[in-house]
Amino acid sequence: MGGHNPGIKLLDKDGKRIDGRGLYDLRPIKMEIGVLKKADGSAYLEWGGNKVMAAVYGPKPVMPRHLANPYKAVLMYRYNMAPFSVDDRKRPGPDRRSIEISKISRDALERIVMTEYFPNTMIEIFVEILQADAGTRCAALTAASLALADAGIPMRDLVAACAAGKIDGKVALDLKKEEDNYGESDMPLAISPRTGDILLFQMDGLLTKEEYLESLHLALEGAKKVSEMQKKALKDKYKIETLGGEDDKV
Amino acid sequence: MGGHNPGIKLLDKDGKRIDGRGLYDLRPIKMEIGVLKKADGSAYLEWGGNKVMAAVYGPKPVMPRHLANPYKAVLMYRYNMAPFSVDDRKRPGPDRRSIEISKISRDALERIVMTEYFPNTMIEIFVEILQADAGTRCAALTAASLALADAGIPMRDLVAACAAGKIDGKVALDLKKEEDNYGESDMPLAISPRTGDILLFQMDGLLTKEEYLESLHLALEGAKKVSEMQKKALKDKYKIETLGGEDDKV
Amino acid sequence: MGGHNPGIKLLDKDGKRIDGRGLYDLRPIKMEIGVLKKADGSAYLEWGGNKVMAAVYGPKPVMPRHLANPYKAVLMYRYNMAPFSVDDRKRPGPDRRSIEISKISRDALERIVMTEYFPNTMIEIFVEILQADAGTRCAALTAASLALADAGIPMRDLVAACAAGKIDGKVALDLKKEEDNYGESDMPLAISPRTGDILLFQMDGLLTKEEYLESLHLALEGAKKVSEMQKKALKDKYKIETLGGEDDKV
Amino acid sequence: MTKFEDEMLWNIKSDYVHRLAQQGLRVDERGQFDYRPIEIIPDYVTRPAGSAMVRMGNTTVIAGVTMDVGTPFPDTPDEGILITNAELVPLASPNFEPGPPDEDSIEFARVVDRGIREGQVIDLNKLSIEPGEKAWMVFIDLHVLDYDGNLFDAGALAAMTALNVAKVPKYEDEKIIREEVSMNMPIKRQVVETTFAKIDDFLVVDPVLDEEKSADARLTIATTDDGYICASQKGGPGPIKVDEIEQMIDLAFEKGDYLRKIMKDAIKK
Amino acid sequence: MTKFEDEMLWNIKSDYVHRLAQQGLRVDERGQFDYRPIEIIPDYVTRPAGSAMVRMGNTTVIAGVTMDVGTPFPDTPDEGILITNAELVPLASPNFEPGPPDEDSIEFARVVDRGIREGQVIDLNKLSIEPGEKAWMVFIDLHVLDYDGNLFDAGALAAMTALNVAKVPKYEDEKIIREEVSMNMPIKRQVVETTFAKIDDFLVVDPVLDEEKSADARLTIATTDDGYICASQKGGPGPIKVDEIEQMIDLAFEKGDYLRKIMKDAIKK
Amino acid sequence: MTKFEDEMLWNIKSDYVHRLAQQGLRVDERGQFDYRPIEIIPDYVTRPAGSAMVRMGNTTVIAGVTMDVGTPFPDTPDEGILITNAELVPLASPNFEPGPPDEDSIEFARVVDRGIREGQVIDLNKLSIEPGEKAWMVFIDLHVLDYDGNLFDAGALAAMTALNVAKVPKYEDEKIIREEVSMNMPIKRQVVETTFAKIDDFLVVDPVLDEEKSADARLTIATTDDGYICASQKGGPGPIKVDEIEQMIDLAFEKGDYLRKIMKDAIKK
Repeated sequence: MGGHNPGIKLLDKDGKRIDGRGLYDLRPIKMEIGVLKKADGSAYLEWGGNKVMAAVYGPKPVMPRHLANPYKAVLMYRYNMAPFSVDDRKRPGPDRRSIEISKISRDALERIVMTEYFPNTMIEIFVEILQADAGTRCAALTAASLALADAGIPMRDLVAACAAGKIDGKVALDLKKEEDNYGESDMPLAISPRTGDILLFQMDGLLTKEEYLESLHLALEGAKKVSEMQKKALKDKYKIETLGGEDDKV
Repeated sequence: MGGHNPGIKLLDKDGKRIDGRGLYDLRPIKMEIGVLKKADGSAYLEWGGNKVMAAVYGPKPVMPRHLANPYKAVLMYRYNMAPFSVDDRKRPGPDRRSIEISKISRDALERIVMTEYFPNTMIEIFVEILQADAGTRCAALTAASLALADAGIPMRDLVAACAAGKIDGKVALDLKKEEDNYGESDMPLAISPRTGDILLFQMDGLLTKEEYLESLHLALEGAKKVSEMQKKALKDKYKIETLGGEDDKV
Repeated sequence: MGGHNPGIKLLDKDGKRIDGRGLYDLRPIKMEIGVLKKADGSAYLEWGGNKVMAAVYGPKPVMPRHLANPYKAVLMYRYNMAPFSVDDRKRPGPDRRSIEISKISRDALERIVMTEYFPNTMIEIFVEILQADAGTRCAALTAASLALADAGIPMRDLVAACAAGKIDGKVALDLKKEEDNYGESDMPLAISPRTGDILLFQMDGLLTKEEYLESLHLALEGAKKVSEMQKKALKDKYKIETLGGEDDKV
Repeated sequence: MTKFEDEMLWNIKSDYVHRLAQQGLRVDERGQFDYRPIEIIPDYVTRPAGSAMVRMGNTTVIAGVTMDVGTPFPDTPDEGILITNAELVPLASPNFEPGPPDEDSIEFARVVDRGIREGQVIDLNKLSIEPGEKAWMVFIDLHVLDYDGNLFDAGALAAMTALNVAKVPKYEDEKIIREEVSMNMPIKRQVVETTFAKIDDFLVVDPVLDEEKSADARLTIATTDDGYICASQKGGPGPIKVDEIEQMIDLAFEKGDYLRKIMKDAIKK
Repeated sequence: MTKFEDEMLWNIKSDYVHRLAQQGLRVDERGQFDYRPIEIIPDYVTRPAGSAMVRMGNTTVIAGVTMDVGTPFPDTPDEGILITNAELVPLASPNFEPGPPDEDSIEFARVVDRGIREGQVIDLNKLSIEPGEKAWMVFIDLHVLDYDGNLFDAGALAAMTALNVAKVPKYEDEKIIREEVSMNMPIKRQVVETTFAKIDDFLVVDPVLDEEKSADARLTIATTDDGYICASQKGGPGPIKVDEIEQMIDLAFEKGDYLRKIMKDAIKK
Repeated sequence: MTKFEDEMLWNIKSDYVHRLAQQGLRVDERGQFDYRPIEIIPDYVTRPAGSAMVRMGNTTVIAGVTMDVGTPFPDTPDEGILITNAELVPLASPNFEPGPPDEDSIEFARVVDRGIREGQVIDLNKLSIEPGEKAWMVFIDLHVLDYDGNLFDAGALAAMTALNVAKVPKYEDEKIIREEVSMNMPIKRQVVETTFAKIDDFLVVDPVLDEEKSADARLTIATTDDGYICASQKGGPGPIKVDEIEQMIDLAFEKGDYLRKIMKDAIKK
């Protein structure tokens, strides 16, 4: 954000973006569920150039114990970038950005996960960004929802996320790295698709009220599309397992 | 300390100091009691160019619990400089100097506070140096005593502090920043005014025995003057509150 | 290791090493037992240019408590280099190398110390490298064994350690600093002398299978010699104390 | 008070806040979209290049702006550097603890930072000294003295006031001469932040601590004096609706102009 | 599961592993000296200069090789610098915890590092840029995604594959141009590591987690493609015998050639 | 011994120390103002530029002086830099714990440092290499091996002895040549510290650990060989009186001369 655009054109004369997408197109998304053996639930997500792995552990005993809540499970969320996920090596360990993202992502899931079913326990969500290409917090939260489902944690809904931004003066969906670096705004958002409730919401950049609302509605539509893909991925996974089960019976 | 005086005169031909004071004069001091809402007790102190805020919390449960003492309250003292309190930004967080000052200040208050009244609890004293102009540890301890009184913590006495130093070869009371930087010694001291007991005492610089004793007596006199101001500030505060109470009755 | 040898000859034309030793000679070793007052057991070791102090505390209550094991004592081992133990000042505190050495040294002692006699306690072993001249982990472990014996901790055997390496193409026992810096391999090893069991074992450098096995057998022989010295040191210490006891009776 | 008593007391308070909200009322009897009384003292401390104390009701924040010289970032070789830091010192609240910044102080610093950075408040090009080699670093340090809710608005206001009164010192012969001024801080835009709390379905501006802790969600919107929104941040576990966001944008501009006027008046004095 | 239940369960598992070992059997019915199925994906992630994912049974490790420019060490002014780091991120195992590297991840990083360093895998002289002033720094970052034992062999294999496919970027006008390649990573030797676990007196290669945790001792031997042993590391509280070491050396060379062949095939594709 | 037993035992010890003090006696039957036997071994370790071991009764401290080259502070461009660090390694006492320096080791380092710094022991101007660019850094590292009270006096004595025997290495072509000596450490003054403990109203010099822990207050006075006091530090919760300070100053000069003589004799040998 902030106009460090050294004369780079992000839209061509036909209004196409640098990877050929139209303004309102998502990047290709691939979801795999149940990919790790040690975690209670897991999901792997490719979203454009992003590669994201999410794992869920729990419900399990709370450590340290004094953090336990007698009314509900404690939710932990850790967003972490691998050192090799970006061009310049990222120093290992949490930085301020990761800590903030972890906080607002945990907030977004807090009332979706039925924590009241598991008092005095904790549910840990770990997301590793293996390759980063803008929009990682949305990809991470989307993958985390699938991992929670895979872990069999009861949820009120399946959280889906997407971002919108502004490039070369136009509002556009789902920015990639170069668009994010040289673009004019970023608005990541996560929703509960059943209700349309907004669970995670941030914006930075310079936007008029009109552009702001256009971004908001565009990101909402994007998140809904992502939600459909999540449902399909879960259904496919479920179908295969069910078929497998039927095979056994035959 | 230590003679890095690049030809700077700290006394003029009439023996006046750079801010016009005589050798044995204190800088102007202003005390306000009960200035913070969240703390159990608080005091704000301006002492020359120093601006200091002290707060007291407690008696409260000890965390972590294994630090609790079944015979008395545990006293905590944290002296902290705000990043903007000095010319070059101070990195946030405790440095070695702050840790040492916190230790000896806590020692100074340890037997003054009637900790035996509050077994298994802790009393926390926090002092923030908002603007520093030499003598901050004395200002901090003086403010802390007022905050303890404001919190209603029973004490054997009201600790008062002051420093003496040596500038251009003469012993002088209550050095300010430039005098401290280019002066030849610093002797901060805190007393229990009722008994004249010395509770905090340090010296650095090069002094003969005679200069040392002269500094000691001068700092003692300074602390006694500070003590008078403390009493007046408490009395004024008390009077106002009492008057307020009477107004209500009328 | 690794061939940064700037034309330095480590063997002269008669096959003698830079300090006059033959290929299979140990450096002079001096052992003192029970040299510290506060520790429950201690030993001081000079091994060539190495000066090493080991202390043992325990069995004592485990802190933090949740680390306690109801079946055996928890063993702690801390290898630490003093800042002045090497030419360039070593920053205080554990580095990655010290942490690794501490881990494998603790492993080496784990089944030698009869930890099963002291459930719910911990035994702490601290070794300070005061002066380093290659082979410090072997010297540390050798000293730690003596300190454990001095503390009266029951052990299945007295662990002894020694290293072998390769200099100027020849396998040699017990390298010193310059040989280690410009040599071609290092193989530290610790044994239980009664059984010949290998308890600690590492190698780095480029060795053929033949050189590797030659190093292994040479280091083993070295450790056995060190073991004899340990026994003698304990016997001398014991004899003196017994004599002292008899003197009292006379 | 034990932790258990503390939680009991807190539940009672939270129930009270929610019951009031259902009747459209607030704990301190304020109007739904009214700020608490605001006091701004520019140049509150004089060691740094600029400073301000802001009191918003019982919330007190000091901002200090310190200038140093450093190496510019490789991708912006001809620009100064902005660094924002916040310390929730334990003096300010029984719930703040000594130690390195936790997630709350990090979020606080980053939300204030984003408003100023994305709003392009400082003309960073004017803070270049030698392109690629040397540039001014602007440190904004937020120090909370008394914490009764809504740190974001109070902190942003303190930071903006401190920037407005800050002076850039002279830099000669590789040395900073703090006693001499080379220029005023180059300010391009006036940015303030407005924070809403949502308690059940009741939206309020400038929540006090009891409201903030009871709230289902929080939304902060940063606005500029030339009609832009330059940052937003939702917090809290509860949801917000699209139409609520639309309503809050309009209010944020209105409240933003109010805050900017107070700040301008305080600086003029 | 409570800590107590966890320990109970673990004791039962360990008994089972030992009972099997006494009959010469393994928990997953593998042959004594067989590796689990190995999958190697070179260039798994594309941001770094080189990368690889290795799956060894259910153990999954990613290695990333990142290039940066720094000052060479004073005693090797004309050589590049190798730095190896490992993170046992909590995603990979219920027993890994967030926080700075513990002794296990430090040992892991150092054992992989030693194989590569002592085996003189990288021609560090070719990574000098300006003697005494500037040289390439090669960061190897090991990221464990799924932990089912034998990190050392999987990590070394991932690191070596990543080095084999890594490209050194261009360096011009004091800047790294990551989009352009100046040369392949200069590789002199192919090093892999082979780890044995000793369960009672039963030696096995490539232990799964249950074997690793039940084992009395562990020995890792790094071999080169030209017949050298370049690193060894014993772990665990139990003893090993001289004749066991002799046996493991021969096996390490045999298994090393097997691993090198798999790696070569994976890279060729 | 549990923490509770430890505290019980400690109360008994403290009572004993106080009862003795009331009769003018000490736990080790020493005279009120006598030091314990002192042994000084200069050059105890030979890696650093200078070193010394000091045994004061059962308290053992090693000081090492290491030389490095760094950038002088901006306000003293033509002076070397003095840095003092202390480690209370857990080997020395059941009450020392591993980890970063705590308030006790920080106070210890700073009190030793102040004596040497304020006493202007080192001629820092002679340690300038290139004004404003390069100067010698003198690191004094205090390592406690056995802790039986009065670290300050033992540590200051070890540091001073190490400085007296320290050599400044050669510095050529931007490199430190540690094998060659350019000069002796430039020493201007001999400073030692004398510590008193006040047990009820009984003042003693050089307290052992049991006295130190039982004492109401502690006062350390650093004196120079040319008749100055250069540092003082009170510790402990109890008060001291003005007349007690006056008495201790005279004793500090007397004891200081005694310590300086022992040090001189030890160095001469």
